[in-house]
Amino acid sequence: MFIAAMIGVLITMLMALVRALSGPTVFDRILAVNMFGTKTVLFIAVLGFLSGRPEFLDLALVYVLINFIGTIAILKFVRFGKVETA
Amino acid sequence: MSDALGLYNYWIAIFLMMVGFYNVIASGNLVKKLIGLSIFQTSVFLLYITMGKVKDGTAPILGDGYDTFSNPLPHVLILTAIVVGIATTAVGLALVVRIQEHFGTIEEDELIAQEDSP
Amino acid sequence: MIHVVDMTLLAFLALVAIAVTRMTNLFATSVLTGVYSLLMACIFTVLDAVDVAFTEAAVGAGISTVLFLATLSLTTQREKPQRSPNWKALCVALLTGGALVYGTFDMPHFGDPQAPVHQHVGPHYIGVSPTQIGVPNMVTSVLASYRGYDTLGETAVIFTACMAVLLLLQHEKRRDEQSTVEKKPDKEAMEHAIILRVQSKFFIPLILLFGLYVQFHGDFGPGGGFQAGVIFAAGIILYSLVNGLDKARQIIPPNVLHGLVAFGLLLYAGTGLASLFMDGNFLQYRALAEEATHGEHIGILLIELGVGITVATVMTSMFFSFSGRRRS
Amino acid sequence: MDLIVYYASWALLLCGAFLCAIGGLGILRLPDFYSRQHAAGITDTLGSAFVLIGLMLQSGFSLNAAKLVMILIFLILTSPVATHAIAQAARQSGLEPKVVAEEDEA
Repeated sequence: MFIAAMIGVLITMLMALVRALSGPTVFDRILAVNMFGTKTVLFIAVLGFLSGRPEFLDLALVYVLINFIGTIAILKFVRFGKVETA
Repeated sequence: MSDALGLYNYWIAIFLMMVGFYNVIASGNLVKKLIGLSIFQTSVFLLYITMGKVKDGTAPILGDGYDTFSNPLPHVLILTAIVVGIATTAVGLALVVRIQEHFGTIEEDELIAQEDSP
Repeated sequence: MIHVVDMTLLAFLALVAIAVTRMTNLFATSVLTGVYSLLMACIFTVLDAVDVAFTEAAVGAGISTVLFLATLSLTTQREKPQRSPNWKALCVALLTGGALVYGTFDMPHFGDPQAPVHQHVGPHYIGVSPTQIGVPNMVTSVLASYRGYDTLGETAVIFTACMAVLLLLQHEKRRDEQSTVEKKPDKEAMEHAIILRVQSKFFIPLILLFGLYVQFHGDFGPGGGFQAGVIFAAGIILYSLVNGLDKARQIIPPNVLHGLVAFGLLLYAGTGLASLFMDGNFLQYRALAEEATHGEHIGILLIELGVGITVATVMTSMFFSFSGRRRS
Repeated sequence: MDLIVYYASWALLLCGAFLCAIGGLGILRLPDFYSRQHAAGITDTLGSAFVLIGLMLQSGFSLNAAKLVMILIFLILTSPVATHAIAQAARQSGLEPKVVAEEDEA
């Protein structure tokens, strides 16, 4: 069962990754990166149960925090750094 | 599975190392060089952590019912190396900012051209 | 199963690395390095290195991305396109890589418990740490106690790097001087993003609280001074992203910040000296209390606190000095 | 009772994984940025919540479950705000949604 969830998460990660790599606009990339970040949170949570030691969920919390801060930083830069959006 | 591909992790580490290395020597942009350098750095981290893994082991934190642990020593080395790595990268980035302010460019060839023709 | 997950993630990692190399848009490249770090952190978790994954996620995806972006906003966003791949460099990289791959054929296989790495100090630490130090997290006990000298050195390196960044970016050309000329009130603050501002009011205290948890729970689970420091710094960075740099500088004046950078390192070294005066060796914490493990506990707590303070303030002041600089 | 909880967590995990995969497909296949946001929304809130609640049922009443609740709260606090901020930034930078079919039919 955890294996099924893990496969789902990995496939989603791959698809988000492809979108992040291919663009085409900057915002697509940011959206995909943000989504990728949430999927890593799920990945860590499921991995803990899959490997039989689910004590390390603190890690997933850090991922949520950092992912959010990263996205906000990128957006701030887009707004004030005069990024070419294409 | 693990026997046939027992060296896979090392190969990926080497591949990443070479990608970083290529970026450092081939790219003319100083920021790109630093990105290459940080890829190189993380590949070394990956190599160390891979070596520390023990089959059927678990994270080196005591708990009920766990008696095989991965080697904590590489973890300690890499843990501090990551933080030191970002600190040194920041120094590099600060230098890049100053170079931009002084020369108006961070492309290597343009910098060399400026140096040659005063 | 874990092997398959490991391999999939490594393949993703290689994909991202190639994409980073091929892109000339430096902004997109910096964004992708964030993904790269998250992936790397996932792999570290798969390989049982939870503490390392903690640090890599916080440092790589958080602080590192922010610093790269800050640099880009001060320099340029596009790399000069190259006509073709640099064949000479490619050849050198391929040759070196080939030699290294040839070298791996003699390496012990992945996860081999008989590998030379697992024969000497590692098992010793695993064996004696629970009774000698009495801290469940072996990474903490090795980091803070057995290899306390190393960690002191690393903290000193971070301190030095912070000094270098401050020296390079602090003087002249600061934004303060410019802002007196063209005073746009809080142009940097995200005034219009109301949802974000309200949410960050809830969220930043949670981040700081979580930072404290990571700091003091580091003996028992993944965490410790390095990770907590970075999380704390991330909270402060979020505040200054949302409310503007000037407001953040009002809350933590640079003088206090720079003082704390030194204080953390001094706390670490001071703990070492204290154990020296209490009939122990330098950084031999067991001298700090009657009972050996109790002394170790006090020592580890103090030096982790020192590390945490230094790392948090170093990261914050680095961020302040990067984003406080005006674009030339 | 245990059996019900077991099957419920089964179902939730599978649903969550399925929703995540759907969202992933959406972000890959949908035509423009604004429509892709819908796909991202599914995975970030509903998909994640299903997977996390499924894991909560698995771990029972314990510290792990509490941590999972925290993760869920954090995700619900951050992810919609981040998506909203991205959309806002895109709108303000002048990115236009792709509108094709309407004009043909009208």
